[in-house]
Amino acid sequence: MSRSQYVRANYQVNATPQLKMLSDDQCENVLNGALEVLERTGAEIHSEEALEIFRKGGCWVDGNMVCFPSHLVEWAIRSAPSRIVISNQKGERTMFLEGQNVYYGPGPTNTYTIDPFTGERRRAKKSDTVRAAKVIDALPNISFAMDCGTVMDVTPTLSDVHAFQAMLENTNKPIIHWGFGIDQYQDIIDMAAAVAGGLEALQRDPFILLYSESSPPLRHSVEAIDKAIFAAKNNIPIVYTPCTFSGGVAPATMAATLVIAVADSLVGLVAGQLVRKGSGFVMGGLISTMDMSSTILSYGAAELSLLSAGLTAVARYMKIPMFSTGGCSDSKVIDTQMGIEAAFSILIAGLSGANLIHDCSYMEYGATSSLDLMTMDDEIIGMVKKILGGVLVDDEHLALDVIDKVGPGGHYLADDHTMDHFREFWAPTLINRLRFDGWKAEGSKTMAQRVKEKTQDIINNHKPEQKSESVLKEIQAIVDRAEAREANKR
Amino acid sequence: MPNYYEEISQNVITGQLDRVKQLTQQAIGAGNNPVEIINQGLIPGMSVVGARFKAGQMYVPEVLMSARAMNAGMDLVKPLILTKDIPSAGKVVIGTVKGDLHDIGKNLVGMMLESAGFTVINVGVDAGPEKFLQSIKEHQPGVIGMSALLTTTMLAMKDTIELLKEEGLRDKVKVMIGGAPISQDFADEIGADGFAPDAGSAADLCKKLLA
Amino acid sequence: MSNYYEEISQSVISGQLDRVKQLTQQAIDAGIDPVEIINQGLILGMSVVGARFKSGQMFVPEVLMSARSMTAGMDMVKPLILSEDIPSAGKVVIGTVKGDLHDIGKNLVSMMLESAGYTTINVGVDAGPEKFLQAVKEHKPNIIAMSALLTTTMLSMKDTIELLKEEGLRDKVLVIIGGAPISQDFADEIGADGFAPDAGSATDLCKKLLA
Amino acid sequence: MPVKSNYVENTSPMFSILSPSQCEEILLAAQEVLERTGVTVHDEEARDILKKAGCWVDGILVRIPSAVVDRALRSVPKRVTLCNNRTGSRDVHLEGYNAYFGTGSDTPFTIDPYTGKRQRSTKKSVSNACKVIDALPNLDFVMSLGIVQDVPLLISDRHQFEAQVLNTSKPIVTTAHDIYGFADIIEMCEIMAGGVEELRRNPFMTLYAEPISPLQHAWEAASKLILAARKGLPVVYTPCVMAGGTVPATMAGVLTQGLAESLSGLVINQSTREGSPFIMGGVFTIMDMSSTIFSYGSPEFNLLMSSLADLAHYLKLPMFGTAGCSDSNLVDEQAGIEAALSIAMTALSGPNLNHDVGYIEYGSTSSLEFLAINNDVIGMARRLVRGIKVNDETLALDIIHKIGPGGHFLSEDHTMKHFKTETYYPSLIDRQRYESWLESGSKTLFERANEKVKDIIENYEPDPLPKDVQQKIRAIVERSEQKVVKS
Repeated sequence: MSRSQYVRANYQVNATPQLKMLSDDQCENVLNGALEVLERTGAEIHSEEALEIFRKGGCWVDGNMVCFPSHLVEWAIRSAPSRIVISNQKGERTMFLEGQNVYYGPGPTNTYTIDPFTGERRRAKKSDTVRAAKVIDALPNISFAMDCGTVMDVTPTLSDVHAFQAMLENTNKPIIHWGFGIDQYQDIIDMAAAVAGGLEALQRDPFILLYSESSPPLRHSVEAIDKAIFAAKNNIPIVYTPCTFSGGVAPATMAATLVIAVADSLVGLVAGQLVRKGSGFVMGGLISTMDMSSTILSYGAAELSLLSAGLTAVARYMKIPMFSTGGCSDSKVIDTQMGIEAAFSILIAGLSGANLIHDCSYMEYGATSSLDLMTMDDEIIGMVKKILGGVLVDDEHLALDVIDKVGPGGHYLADDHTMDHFREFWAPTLINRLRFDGWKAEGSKTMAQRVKEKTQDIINNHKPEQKSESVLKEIQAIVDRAEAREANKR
Repeated sequence: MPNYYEEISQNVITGQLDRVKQLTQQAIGAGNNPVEIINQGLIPGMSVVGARFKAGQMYVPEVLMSARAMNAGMDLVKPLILTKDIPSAGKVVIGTVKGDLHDIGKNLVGMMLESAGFTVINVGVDAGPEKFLQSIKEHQPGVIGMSALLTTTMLAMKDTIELLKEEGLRDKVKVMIGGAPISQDFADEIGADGFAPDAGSAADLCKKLLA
Repeated sequence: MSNYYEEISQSVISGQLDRVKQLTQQAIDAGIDPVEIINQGLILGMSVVGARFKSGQMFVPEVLMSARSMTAGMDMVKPLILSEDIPSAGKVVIGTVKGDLHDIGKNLVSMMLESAGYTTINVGVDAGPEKFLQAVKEHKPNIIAMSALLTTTMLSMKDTIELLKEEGLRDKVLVIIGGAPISQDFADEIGADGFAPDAGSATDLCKKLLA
Repeated sequence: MPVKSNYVENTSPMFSILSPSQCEEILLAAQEVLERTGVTVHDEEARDILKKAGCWVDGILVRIPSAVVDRALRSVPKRVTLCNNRTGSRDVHLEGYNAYFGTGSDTPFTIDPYTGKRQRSTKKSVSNACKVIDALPNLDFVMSLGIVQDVPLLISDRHQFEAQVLNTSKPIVTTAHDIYGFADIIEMCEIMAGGVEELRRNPFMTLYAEPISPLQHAWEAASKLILAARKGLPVVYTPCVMAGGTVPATMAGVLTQGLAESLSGLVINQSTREGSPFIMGGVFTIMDMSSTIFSYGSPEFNLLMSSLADLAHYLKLPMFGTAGCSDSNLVDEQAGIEAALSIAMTALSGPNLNHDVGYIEYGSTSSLEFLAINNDVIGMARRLVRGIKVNDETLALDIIHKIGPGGHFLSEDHTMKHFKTETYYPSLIDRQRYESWLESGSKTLFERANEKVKDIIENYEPDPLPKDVQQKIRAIVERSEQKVVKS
């Protein structure tokens, strides 16, 4: 048969669906806006060390105010790597933060968590992070770990360190982790190095990304900017993520919200690149709208998806890996709203091609984490991955001979071609396609009930691969060291 | 002596037509009783398939592959035995009712019934009451199965039942119905013996009706 | 004589700053009692706004537009009356605690309080216990309100309360707290007088505490 | 303000599944199917028309030369407008990437909003559904959302249509049992429009017909295509195909055969009367190989429907799409997930007339709560598709400079001016703070939707149809009833 496109000229294939929120010209325009803001308006920097670095790098520093010449920012964009490869804790290179590769995971530092067994909304304990890490480890579409809630039953200033320990002990997936300050960051890097087999091994095949959040608009606390500097010094990649919401800390227009988010990210980028040219930087952006009725920062709004996809377009334009948001909700219970908001944001974030998509566990506008939601998101991500796979068009898949063989009025069920290809259909595990009677016979369960059963089953039965006793001891020693230090401070 | 039954059964389950044919031939050649080849090899394999499908462990195309493999084995064995000795779970006439050209649901039921060991007579689409009547007279089935996809054509089911009554055949045959607009209360309304919401449960229903 | 109060009140509700200024000027020129202009015009309009915001009929930027209009009117009227006659629902010192640069939640509360007729003294971000203490001594507020967005900085709220106790001022002033990680049980734990989950309810909380 | 040159702007997100080359290849493949394999046509008149048009007819099998398909594609109008059925206002423009949303039609069951029970749909349930559709701002057109089953079945289509026009003024996509039902419904429409020509000029109704896969046109379907063409009224022709069952299991094979079915319908329609308005349809999905259902929620369904939209744009045909539906047996998280995915994908791809909003249980049951919920999802998707405006006003560099580091934008005029249009405010989706949500009764989205639906049913009054028109429509329904009684 000579119909094949392989002998045809000028044949262009969409290997995957194409989504582009902004044109290249629009991306350039937004970037130029951010450069103008940095050069003219500047940013407020609260760290002496950072001020000194910026001054030496050629910025105009006036008290806390720093204005950034555009050429310097552009230099920093060029000097940052366009790709960062993250390994799992066994040193296998699993996440390629480059191009449009997409990886999903949960989110950090919620005030509350929903107990997956009692349904109670309460403060998180260290045991909750243990549970979270197990669920993360078991779910196939969750690619990296975050802590899923601030641990409150340990020394308050070490909840970051304890959460990290809990994750190391219960999952081997890569971890994106936050810390209160530089001391804790040192603890975290030391623990990670213990797992990796030394700092250099960790630097070559990092399985952690450090996480730092500035306070938009254009304000960078000591903690935020010092973390960016610290990460660069230690040659560990960092996610620098301003939390920008339109109407509140940015103008109400989407384009201006992007300008603020890009400008604030670039401040972190410049700091890191001035410390170590080429240090790994992932542009962040929790970016959404402020609900003008309740004043929450919405995690379910269409604007979260819109802005995140827009920001991702700009990051791609700059060729900087992107940390985006999806799988989250404003709903306070697992209900239809949660399904809608999670699915909507997972789909658009996936189509946008952001490299890391976090917050697949956030409910109640981020105040509360839910492992059930993460389990549900895992299923949604499966569906979305199928969509991201697009439609294959070639002779085998066009199947003209099969169509001719079956002809009008036949069926394809028992055909070899069907047998060869029907497994390309996505196979649901929590989505239910039973007929009404069958579904009734199985107890008329809602998806939330099926999700709950699965989450509980994972927590009760999943056994993550354990690290060696010696590594676990080393980790414990670092936690003990941190405890002693904090006790001294008090 | 190799355990042909076990192997035949396994290959029916995995739907390997050529292998089933080969093994059945070998079993015949080795002098195994043809009825036993069916009862201990082909059919047990297929009943595993049925159970797995029900449990969601196998999918329709796989079931049909298994059925194809089983039938290929049957075709080799059948000529060797008397017709009355060929095991059958029962005889079912199926068809899509008058005015309706929808085929797939009915065909799927047909294939599922065959896989479960029933002998199926398929009267096709657009089948009026007379066609069903004629088929009953000719084949003396235990069950007739009628399918309809349209709300307008589902009324034709009642006509068939009425005709069977007129002809005094209603108590000689069980009537089951199915299709998208059909429900249990409609089945009750027109006096059918059963309603099957899908192809898998149609086989169960037949078994129950003929028990 | 036109009904200035009604019109001023309406223009406050719709957030028309220029119109409020114009009407207030006309009312002053017409010899209307300035205190009445405030009580029956400006504040009345603003209380409608507060109610509508609460029921979801008005949005934050609209509330702030109204507040701006009201303040513009107030600025014109205030010079004409003795400061003790200026109606105030109460005085509130407000700030984000030490180590925390998050501004917006606190500012929003402050604006909402002002819209509701409170006098607010904003001590800004990164405010340690001493800063609150000094503001309490200087302004003698009815309430101090502390905000924190980080789980680490929220601990500093307790320090402020402790300092007030040491200075013997704890029973002279009410303490309310709020911010993303704050909850009622945390408020109870550190001995605050109240917790407000959002800007709208902060106003209600102040009213309740001062009632 | 600087003047820009060579500036390319995405005024909405750019989205496609298939490249133009892939669209062309699928079109060519579909033409090959029609030319080689052909379709069966179970209507003699249609076969005569096709023969005259240059097709090869052999018994009921008709093979269609590519040139005949090309001719039909050239003669069919690229745009169809649908109007308000009371005012004639031209509201729905089926052209380009405009995406409108509406309900689906004949579900055997519906969930009663008062008892929560799944029951057979009735004239009352259809009337209530139409009221709810009429009241929801993001729904643009109506399908009945239920088969009327408490009247004589043979003429239930007339009752169904009556229930619709009495309760909504939005454009209607109507089903009918056969051309006799169609003729009665068209007569009702002509009365409402005030004449045959008026209805043709400002149509507020389109007929619905579907072939039977694979590659068969039943008498009902073919005769409807012919009748619509003769009447000059738009017709939706929509193959419902399931991968692995009635079409090959591969997505490209589904698109090829499904398109071939649509194009053969187009040829029947255009060969009857060139230039007749025709809306290409298609519910393309998989057969779930475990339960054998026709899936309304699978990711393949979304992929296929968006691909079909790409094909429709490539062919410049108005398209009838599908979204806002679910395989779930109740309105739960799964229903939300499936509706969100299909509505977002549909809004991004831009098929024009998108039906089946409100379907649960793989299209067997309708839920008014789900409909009200999807009203919000459509709002979200529409916001997304409006994209991000980038210009000096929206970049707002001066405002950013004015506020500077650490400030906020809440009380800026710029915020006041833009926040409502830049942001979509949903009606049922909840964004209250936790404490306020607790205070207001800790309700789930479904519970809020149920309250809203009941409120609409009890308190909403659709624009009334003039009394005399009502009576004339009633008379047609009664006339058909008498005919049935006689036969």
